[in-house]
Amino acid sequence: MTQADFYSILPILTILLWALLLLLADLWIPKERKSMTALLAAIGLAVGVGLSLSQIGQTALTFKGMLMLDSFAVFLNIIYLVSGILAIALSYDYLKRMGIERGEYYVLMMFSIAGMMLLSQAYNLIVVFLAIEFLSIPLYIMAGFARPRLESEEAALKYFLLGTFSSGFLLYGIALIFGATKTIGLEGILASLNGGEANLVLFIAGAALMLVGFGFKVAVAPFHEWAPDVYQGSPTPASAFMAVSVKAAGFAVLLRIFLTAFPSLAQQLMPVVWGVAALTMVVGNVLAINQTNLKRLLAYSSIAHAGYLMMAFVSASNPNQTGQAVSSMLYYLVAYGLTTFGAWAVVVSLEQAEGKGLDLDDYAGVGQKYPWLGAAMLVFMLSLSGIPLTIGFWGKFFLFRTTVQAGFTGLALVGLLTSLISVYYYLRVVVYMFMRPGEPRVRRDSWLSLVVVGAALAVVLLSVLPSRLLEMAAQAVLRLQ
Amino acid sequence: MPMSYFIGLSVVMFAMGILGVLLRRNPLVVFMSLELMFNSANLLFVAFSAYHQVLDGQLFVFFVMTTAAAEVAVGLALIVAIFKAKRTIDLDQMSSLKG
Amino acid sequence: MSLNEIASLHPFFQLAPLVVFLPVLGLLINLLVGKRLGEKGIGAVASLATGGAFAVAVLLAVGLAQVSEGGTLTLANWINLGDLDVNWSFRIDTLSVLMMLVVSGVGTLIHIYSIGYMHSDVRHNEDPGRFRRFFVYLNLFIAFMMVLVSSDNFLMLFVGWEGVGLCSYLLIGFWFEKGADGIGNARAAKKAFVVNRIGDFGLLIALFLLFYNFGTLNFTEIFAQAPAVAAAAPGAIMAITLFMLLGVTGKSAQLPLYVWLPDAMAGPTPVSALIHAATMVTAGVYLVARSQALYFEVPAAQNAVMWVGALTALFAATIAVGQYDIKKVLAYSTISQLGFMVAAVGMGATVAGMFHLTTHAFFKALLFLGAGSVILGVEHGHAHAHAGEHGHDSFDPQDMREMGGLRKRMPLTFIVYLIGALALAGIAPLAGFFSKDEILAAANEKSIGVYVLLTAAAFLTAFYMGRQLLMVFFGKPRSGASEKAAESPLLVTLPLVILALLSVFGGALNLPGSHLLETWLEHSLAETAPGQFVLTVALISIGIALLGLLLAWLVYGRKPIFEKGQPDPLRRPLNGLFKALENKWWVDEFYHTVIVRPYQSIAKFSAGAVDQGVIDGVVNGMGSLVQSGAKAWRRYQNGYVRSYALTIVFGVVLVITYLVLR
Amino acid sequence: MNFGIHPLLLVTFFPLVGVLVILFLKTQQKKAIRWTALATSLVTFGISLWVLAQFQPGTAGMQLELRVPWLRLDGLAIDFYLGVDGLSILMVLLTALLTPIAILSTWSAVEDRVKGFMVFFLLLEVGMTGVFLALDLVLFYVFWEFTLIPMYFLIGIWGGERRIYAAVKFFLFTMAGSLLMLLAILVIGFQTGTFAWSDLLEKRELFAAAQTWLFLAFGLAFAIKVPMFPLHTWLPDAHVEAPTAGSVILAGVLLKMGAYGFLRFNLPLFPDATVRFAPYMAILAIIGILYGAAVSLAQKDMKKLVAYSSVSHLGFVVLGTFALTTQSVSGSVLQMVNHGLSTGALFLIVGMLYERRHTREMSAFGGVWKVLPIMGALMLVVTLSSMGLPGLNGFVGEFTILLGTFGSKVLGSPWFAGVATLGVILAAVYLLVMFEKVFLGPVKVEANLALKDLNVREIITLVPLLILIFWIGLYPQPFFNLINPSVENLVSMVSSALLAAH
Repeated sequence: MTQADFYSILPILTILLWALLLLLADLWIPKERKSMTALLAAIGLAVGVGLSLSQIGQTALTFKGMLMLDSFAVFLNIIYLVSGILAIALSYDYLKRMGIERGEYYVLMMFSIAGMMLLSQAYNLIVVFLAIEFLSIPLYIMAGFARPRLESEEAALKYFLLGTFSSGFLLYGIALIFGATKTIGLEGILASLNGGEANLVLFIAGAALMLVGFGFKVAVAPFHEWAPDVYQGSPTPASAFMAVSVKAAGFAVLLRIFLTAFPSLAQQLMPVVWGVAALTMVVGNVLAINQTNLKRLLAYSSIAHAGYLMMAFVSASNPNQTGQAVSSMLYYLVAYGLTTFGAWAVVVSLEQAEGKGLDLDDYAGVGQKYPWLGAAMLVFMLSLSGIPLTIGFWGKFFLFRTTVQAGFTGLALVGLLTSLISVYYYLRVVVYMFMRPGEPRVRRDSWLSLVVVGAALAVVLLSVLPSRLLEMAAQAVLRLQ
Repeated sequence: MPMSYFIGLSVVMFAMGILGVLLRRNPLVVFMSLELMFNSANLLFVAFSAYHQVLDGQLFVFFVMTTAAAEVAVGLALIVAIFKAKRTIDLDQMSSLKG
Repeated sequence: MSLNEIASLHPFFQLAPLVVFLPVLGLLINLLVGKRLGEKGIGAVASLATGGAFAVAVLLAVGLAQVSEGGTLTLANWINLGDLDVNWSFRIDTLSVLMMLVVSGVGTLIHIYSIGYMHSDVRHNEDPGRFRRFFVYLNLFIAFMMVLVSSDNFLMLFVGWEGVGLCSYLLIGFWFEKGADGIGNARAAKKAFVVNRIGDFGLLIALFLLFYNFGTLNFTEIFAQAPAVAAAAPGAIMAITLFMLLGVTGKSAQLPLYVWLPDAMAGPTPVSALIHAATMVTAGVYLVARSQALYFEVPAAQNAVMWVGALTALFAATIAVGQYDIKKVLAYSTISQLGFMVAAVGMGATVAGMFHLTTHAFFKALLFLGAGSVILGVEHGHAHAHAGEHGHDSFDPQDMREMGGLRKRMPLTFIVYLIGALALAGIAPLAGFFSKDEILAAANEKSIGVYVLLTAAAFLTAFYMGRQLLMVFFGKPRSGASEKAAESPLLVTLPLVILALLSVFGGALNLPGSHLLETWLEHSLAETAPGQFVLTVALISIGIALLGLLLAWLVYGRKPIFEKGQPDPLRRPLNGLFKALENKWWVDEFYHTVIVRPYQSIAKFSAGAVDQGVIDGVVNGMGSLVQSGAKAWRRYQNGYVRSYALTIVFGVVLVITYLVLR
Repeated sequence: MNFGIHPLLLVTFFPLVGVLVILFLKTQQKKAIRWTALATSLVTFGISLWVLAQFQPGTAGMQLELRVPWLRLDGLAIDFYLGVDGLSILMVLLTALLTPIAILSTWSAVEDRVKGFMVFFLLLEVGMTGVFLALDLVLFYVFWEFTLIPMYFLIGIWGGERRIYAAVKFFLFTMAGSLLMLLAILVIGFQTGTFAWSDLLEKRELFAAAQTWLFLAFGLAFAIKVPMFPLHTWLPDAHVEAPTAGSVILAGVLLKMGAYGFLRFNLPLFPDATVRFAPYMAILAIIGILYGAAVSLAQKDMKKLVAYSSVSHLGFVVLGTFALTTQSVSGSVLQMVNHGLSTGALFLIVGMLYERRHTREMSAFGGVWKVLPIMGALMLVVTLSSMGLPGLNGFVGEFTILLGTFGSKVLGSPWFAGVATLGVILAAVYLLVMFEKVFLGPVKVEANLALKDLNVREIITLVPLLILIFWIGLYPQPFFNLINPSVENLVSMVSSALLAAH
């Protein structure tokens, strides 16, 4: 292992080591002081952010071509780490309230983050597979973390079974690709494809199966059905974490593999992706309109947003637009992540024990009694529906722009029409909060409030000056091609 | 033996795995079916590895086996936990979350 | 022309804007400080304002006598938009000044009359506060009428045209809580406005056509170009004049849009006299006279105008025979007389038309005011006869069947009324004789058919006026109210006397031989046919008038009538025909069934079935479609892991199949 | 005079100052909140007058331009670009005028959650002014969408019984249109590399091929907002449920955004498509005129009646816009103002009646002129203005529109104007019926006898509108002087497309 190798995985290693040490340290932290664990975990993630920041602008192919460190990976790593910190801020009080405060929770989260970071740097299909499993297994456990509750256990089992099922497809796909190209390194695959030595039938079948595997992770239709159940059953902060980080990780690897290694395949796969994107937007948005459980509603919303992100993936198949597509996808991920975390934070602050406080009816009167919380949720809902003066608008703007420029106006149209549907159910939340009388019960917690207010401010302020973030997203792409 | 035999066998195994997942209600059997799917992939890896004369595939199989083991560990733990609470492990009973 | 330029023509001409601004000033004073002035003060301000306008009109006439071409004073650039350039100008020529004189002259008298009339009317109707409002409206009317007649372009004319319509609306609905079912007056007002709007629609289209064919709306420029445009686009001029005719039928109550005028009698009587007899309704006649140059280019349109006028004259006269309401008779008579005027201007006998317009203003105002005096007297009598009784009974002070014998109780009113009636009937040498004769003479020359129609109308006119005189003033009182009726106060009778004098001597304006009016008007009008005096025509006309009066006496004068529910003596001999007359040929009912009802149904249908049903239904339908789709789809999200796995497999199969088959 | 801040920036964003102040006030300090809101909006009105003072009436082009790069990225150039010309100056003034009036009208009508109400109201003003001033398509879209949110809340929180349905319908309808507009904006931006209005004018050849679709996409958004038949059904619902002040602004300003959008974007950017679609748009507009009038007649609720009358009135505006003559387009712009004034006043009066009787059913009234002489007189003036009586503002607009339409070369037939002129008759019918049912006749309902006439505050809310109603009616030329140069420029720009077409 060279120094460059070492340096390229330094953040991952740090997180892993930190998590292991925390697992040990947790044994000595008394049960009523578990906030200590949370804090330590957050610090660890913050250290990870610092280390990742130091990697900005670097490009290195390490471990004999198995890992790639580039600004794309760094950008995503920071997203995972920050979302981890936010998830901890959400979890800390929540776990205590629900009586499921155990130190392993944070450790598992850190493992999962390490897996995601590995995934974003993966440049070899073995690493890809391992990283996916590495990030998934802790999540299966986290989903079932509210253990005595059956819903949580059911969610965990469903997630686990279906996750493994989809891993089977992924694995089979990898095997086929290996068969087609004689290699499992991305560079090798590319070379083999360009050299025309690859068996295309096997290759396309393999790529399709891999697409299914990743599609499951990011919850696009028709591989999405687990998501609402799992998000609803899991502890809420874990759902938030999944909704943001796993989605980001899934898209990261999709981009990485399909754009780096299979660019010549883009044209052939495009119609499939097109269909998947359109179907996802329709399914996610249409199924969301009748939901009354907020967690479920947000789950469907996250499916819908996966559809929008898929749109960028479609656009990327146009070689002239690849760069822009990727940068707009990254931007959208940030916008979506920030907003979603805010929204889930609001859900967390209203949730009561035994799954109470999650219904739309429980939101009646929030706007009147807690105007700031209401305003924040309003901002999040508007941002999710893509209304201007929120970061969500710019996200959609760039996404649709890319789609239009890449020549997929029809898909953009589907996206626009479905986002009209989405307005309906996002507004329904607003209606309940502001236009119906009620006596909502809200949990006050400073960390939670910080996330809510911070996210709301960020969502608005970043929309007034959108350039900086977009530039960062654009730079992150440069090394990808 | 021609390569297609291996592929054919592997596809059949994979399909059996899928059918097992789709048809069985006992999670333990479903686990086994999942293992079958994994192993059909493994078979493919090994076969291709031999066919192409590269070691990558065989190497892959080791990793797959380990991760599969890890997954089973988690899965079994979940089943035990659920059995403790519900006294049944029928998968079709696990449908309170829906809609 | 600017103020200085016009002053250099004649110093009086620069006063022209005052004809509009004096009434406006009057109404503003009354509006702002009227409450403190008291009734006398309000009346004085309003009358002075109108009187002032009359004085200005007289001065303008004096000026015109010296500088007969007149001039145009431009006050402001009203709308200047691309090619459209419209000024607010005052056109001072003999035609407009004649109209000003009639409007403000008769107007002043009616203002004075109203002071007395409204004094008791507001008390009779139990809202003295509305006295001020009445005079505000009246001044507003004078102002708009002045805008109408003084305009030098069609747009400002239209402004005045609709403005007087508004005043008509306000004044018809003056007692907006009265009338049939309490809403009758308001309905009548609305009807007047809407029917007039139909006419205005025609006028608007005419304006548009004028603008696009002439490039301007200015009178002088249009009339100068008329022959050239007529040669280039005869159809256009035809369309313009016919659409204008639609406007005329609205405002001047001609067939088929006359229906609003009888209902307009719901307004207080001075209003009927001023607006619905003497001035506003003649605006249509003025319009045709003014646009003479256009009509001369298209004889067919002229014929149309003429026939409309002649038919209206006869048609309305027939209805007047069957009415019992003292004002309704006069209303139909007005329609009929307007028909005479319209026919006259249609024939090209513009001077005759304007002549009749002027004399008609005198005697019809006189008749209405006289009728008002009668009504006041009867109301007074009713109040006395039923003193101490409470509650509203269904007594109608305008029903002629409840009158009779008023000759003795209201002698002055009787005399002036008689003069007015005879003038209307066309008995020489009263004013009406000369003007009507001139029209008949022209008709005789132009078209025998029209002549016959008009003569028949003249006969009926004499007949129904005779009928009215006999029913109101002769015989025995038929109710307590008419028994106790009393003469009206001086403020009411004084204007009557003046108008009576005018009705007697008004004929002098254009006596055969002197042709004063004709020489006056020839400066404004493109062509004036020299007035005719045909002795045979005159004799026939007098003869027919006398015959009509005689017949009336035969039917209504010899024995007491209308005793206790007895029907009209004509009922039996005419049978169904009289029923038709009584019911005004069922025209209102016809319009109601053919236009009003269907439109209401369309409105209901559009609002209900179309708007809420189809259009909103589609919108909401799309919403519920998505909703129900969502509901159905949710069932596939059934919570079973195996089913989820199946969906995944399904997706895989789909993807693979697509890729393989592609 | 110069405050160191660009006047357009100031006029757009000044209400935010009020929002900030209000946010620091306590919920219970209703009076202070109201006064702050009123003062802010009045100052904004003052600023708008200051803008007017700096405006050069004779110039056709954009004035007082402010253009700052907002977002620059590979091939993407979004500007913060404001400017004013003859098409927008009156709209800005109208917005700035109606806002304080509407706020004043809420003095006693809104007692609940005053703070939120005023915050939303001032935010709404920012959005509306921004829409009229924005010259960058993206910025325009941002403001355009932003206006939705406060209005949505105004209807949804302070509205009537079915307010939620109405608010959501309003939001979704408008969103449906504007999403397509967003798509069109993206296409334009892609093909030209800019979103700035003035640059697009020069580069419009670049997207000329896609004109049809772009026109339709923009047109749909604007047609929904106007609203044109058959996309109007959100309007009656929104109006009926909205609080009075909301209705005033909705009818007075928000609807104009659609008509303004046509003028600002559809006509100059897609001239060929405009010429091609003009007859169809005109037909829809005419259907709207007649249909709106007919449906108005059948209404029982006063607000609904006035709402449908807006469909009819705005039909004239759209008709004039697509007749593409100097007179008709200038008339349309003026008619937008007129409609804002007269319909705004109508809604105010209906609101005042509602405050007194808590019903808007016409059958609950009748004869109230006798009880409320001042209100009756003012209502009469406003009604007449609305039906286009000469001497009042409505006539000037309708006449110029119809006159211009009659000779329109683009439409090519006088039938359009001829049929549309029928609307003048129908307007008289439904408005007079309303006036009759509410104000005329005898007082039939006991409760109406005790009604109190307008108080000073209510008169003050109406007087500015009445002054303008008379002013425009009696002497419209100053207004046309503001509008006309820009309109002539616009018309000649589009007519060159017409010439090319033949």
